[in-house]
Amino acid sequence: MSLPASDNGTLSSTPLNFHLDQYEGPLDLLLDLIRKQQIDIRDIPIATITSQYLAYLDKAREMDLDIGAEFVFMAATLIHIKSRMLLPTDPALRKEGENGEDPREELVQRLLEHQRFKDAAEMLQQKRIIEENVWSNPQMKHFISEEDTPGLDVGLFDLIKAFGEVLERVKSRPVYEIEDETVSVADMVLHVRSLLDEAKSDQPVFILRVMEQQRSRRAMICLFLAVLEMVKSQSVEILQADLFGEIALARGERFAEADAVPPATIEEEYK
Amino acid sequence: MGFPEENADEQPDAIQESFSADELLPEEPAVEAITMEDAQLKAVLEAIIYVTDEPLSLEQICTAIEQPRERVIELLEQLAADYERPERGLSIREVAGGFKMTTKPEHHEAVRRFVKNLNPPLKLSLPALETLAVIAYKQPITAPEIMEIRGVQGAGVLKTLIDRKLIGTAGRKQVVGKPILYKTTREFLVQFGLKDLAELPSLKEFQELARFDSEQPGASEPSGEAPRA
Amino acid sequence: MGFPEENADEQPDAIQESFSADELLPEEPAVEAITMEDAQLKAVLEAIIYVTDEPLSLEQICTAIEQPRERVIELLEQLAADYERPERGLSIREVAGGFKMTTKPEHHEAVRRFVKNLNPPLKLSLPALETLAVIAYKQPITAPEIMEIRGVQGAGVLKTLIDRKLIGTAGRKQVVGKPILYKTTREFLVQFGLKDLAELPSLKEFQELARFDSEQPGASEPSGEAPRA
Repeated sequence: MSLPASDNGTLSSTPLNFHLDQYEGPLDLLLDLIRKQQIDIRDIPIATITSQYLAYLDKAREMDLDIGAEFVFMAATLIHIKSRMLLPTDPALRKEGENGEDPREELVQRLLEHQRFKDAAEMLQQKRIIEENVWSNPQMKHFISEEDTPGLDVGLFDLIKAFGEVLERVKSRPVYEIEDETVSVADMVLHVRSLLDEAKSDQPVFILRVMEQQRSRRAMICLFLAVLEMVKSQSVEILQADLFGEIALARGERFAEADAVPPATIEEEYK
Repeated sequence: MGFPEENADEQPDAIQESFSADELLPEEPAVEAITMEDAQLKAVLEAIIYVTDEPLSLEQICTAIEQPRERVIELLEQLAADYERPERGLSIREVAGGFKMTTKPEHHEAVRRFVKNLNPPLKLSLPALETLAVIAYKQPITAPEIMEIRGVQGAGVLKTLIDRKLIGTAGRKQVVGKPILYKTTREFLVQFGLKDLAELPSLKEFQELARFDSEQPGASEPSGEAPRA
Repeated sequence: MGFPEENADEQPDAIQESFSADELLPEEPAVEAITMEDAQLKAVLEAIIYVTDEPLSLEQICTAIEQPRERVIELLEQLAADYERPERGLSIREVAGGFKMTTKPEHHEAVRRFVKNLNPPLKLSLPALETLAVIAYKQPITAPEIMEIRGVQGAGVLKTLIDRKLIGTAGRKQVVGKPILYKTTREFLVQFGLKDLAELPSLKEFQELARFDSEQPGASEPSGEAPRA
């Protein structure tokens, strides 16, 4: 292989035009060295390539670039191959096969495979370019009835993503926690109000579920009394969809009037 | 096999297949030439009418294909006539001062039926998706616990998920009020292409993916960005 | 005058005109019979392919128009061939195991101006495309295996590919650590306009190309960037 730029290892002293951060991995770098110098991939001048590769690593270090462990590992591999190439071939081995195994073979195979995937990536890119130049204008919307509510097209990773987001939210949520031992009926009135505020106007808040979230007897009693107060003042209504069904709260006629049940008054009454 | 004869005469166009043999078709349909240039123009005309939702005005078309008005009208008439043939399910109609592609009304019923029977991909609202996610990873779990984790009320979505057969009940929790426990179903596994629940990716795995992904927002800019054409 | 002769010959031979009609019309277009019923079916076929947003599978079509498979295939072939003619601006293509109507790429310049919602460019970096290629050819495959082949550390751009719905999971590999297996999705086929995975050229074909490339003088690019298409 005649290389105009190469005269046996001194090439490493000629700084190649590296963009130091452009290589995704050592295979990328090696392929680029090979391609730039029009080297036959099946007959790599391993000494030259090794010194160029090491020069690259040096340069990267000079520039304080983060060199991944895989680059260092490849350097070791190259040096190892180079040393095996330098060893005189065992005459005994030569009798058996033609040349014995080429120490470069495994590396060549990996490089070839890497090149194939680069080519495959390029092929995909070209296919994508075609797709970016054609358009479709489906008219499904005219034939879908109103009641089919649109939603997300959901896959497995949407599920885990949603779960992650919920957990994130838990972390960042300001905790509206009532100190159990100091909780008052007035606190609970506010709590129930806020629950009804959060709920959509047509969605009931089930008493039982709110009750379950309370962590002390005192809190439960306060909640119960608060609900009674709010019913009395017509800020909430009690609903029961069917006999023995869950009891729910809904906004009452005077829900909007924030002071229908002035907290201070209640506070007084229950002292 | 009788295709009505009169249709043959209506067709002004050479390229359409006229059908039928000797006996059935004594009157030779008039054959009209179409030049390569006309073909190109008609093709572009068809494509732009297809992609545009709003009716395309004559002026817009003239500008687009750089042709005089008369030529465009002629081409449009040819195109519309091609579409009127009974074996075409679409038509190009003049509405509101422009040209628009639509399905032919006589096939609306068939199309509507078809669309209705399409198996839609699993679609869920965001609250439903979140609720399903919480159930999938924390099952069995009660409604109050789900609300606690999600930090919002949302009894409605449980019913949606049950209706879709994605979740089912798993007995009751032995606490005050004996709330119902929910779990995911077999249908859930089928929908998400899972053999069993162990195949669900863990949150840790997911976060690792994000961490290693150099192209995720926040991560360093990847090198060698692919050129765009 | 003169619509190119070969177009006439392409028409399947239903009932060929057996006599040469006229001196003036040496290139008689081959005449094809179409029954009223076929016309109806083709019309409905065209209408439903036009309206649906996802590629329609043969099975869906068979069910919709209540016709046996062979008949539907025949009709689809006819329809697709009609659309392939140069004076048509649309085409019916087989994508992701189904049939889909799109504009033809050769008219992209004219069409682009009329498209409101331009296809968002997929914006995948070269490393992302390479990872996608590895998954496409080696699926199902785990993240460590992908790293091994690509000779890089880190799971790379998997999350980006997941977010774009180009890859999904395919269970877990039964080895230590039970790593997640990845595969390409239907959306991958749609986005890259592939009929199915078998349509991908074999890796061996790339090897031939690679060897050829390395012998090309001046084929080298001074950087690791993707060769421009």
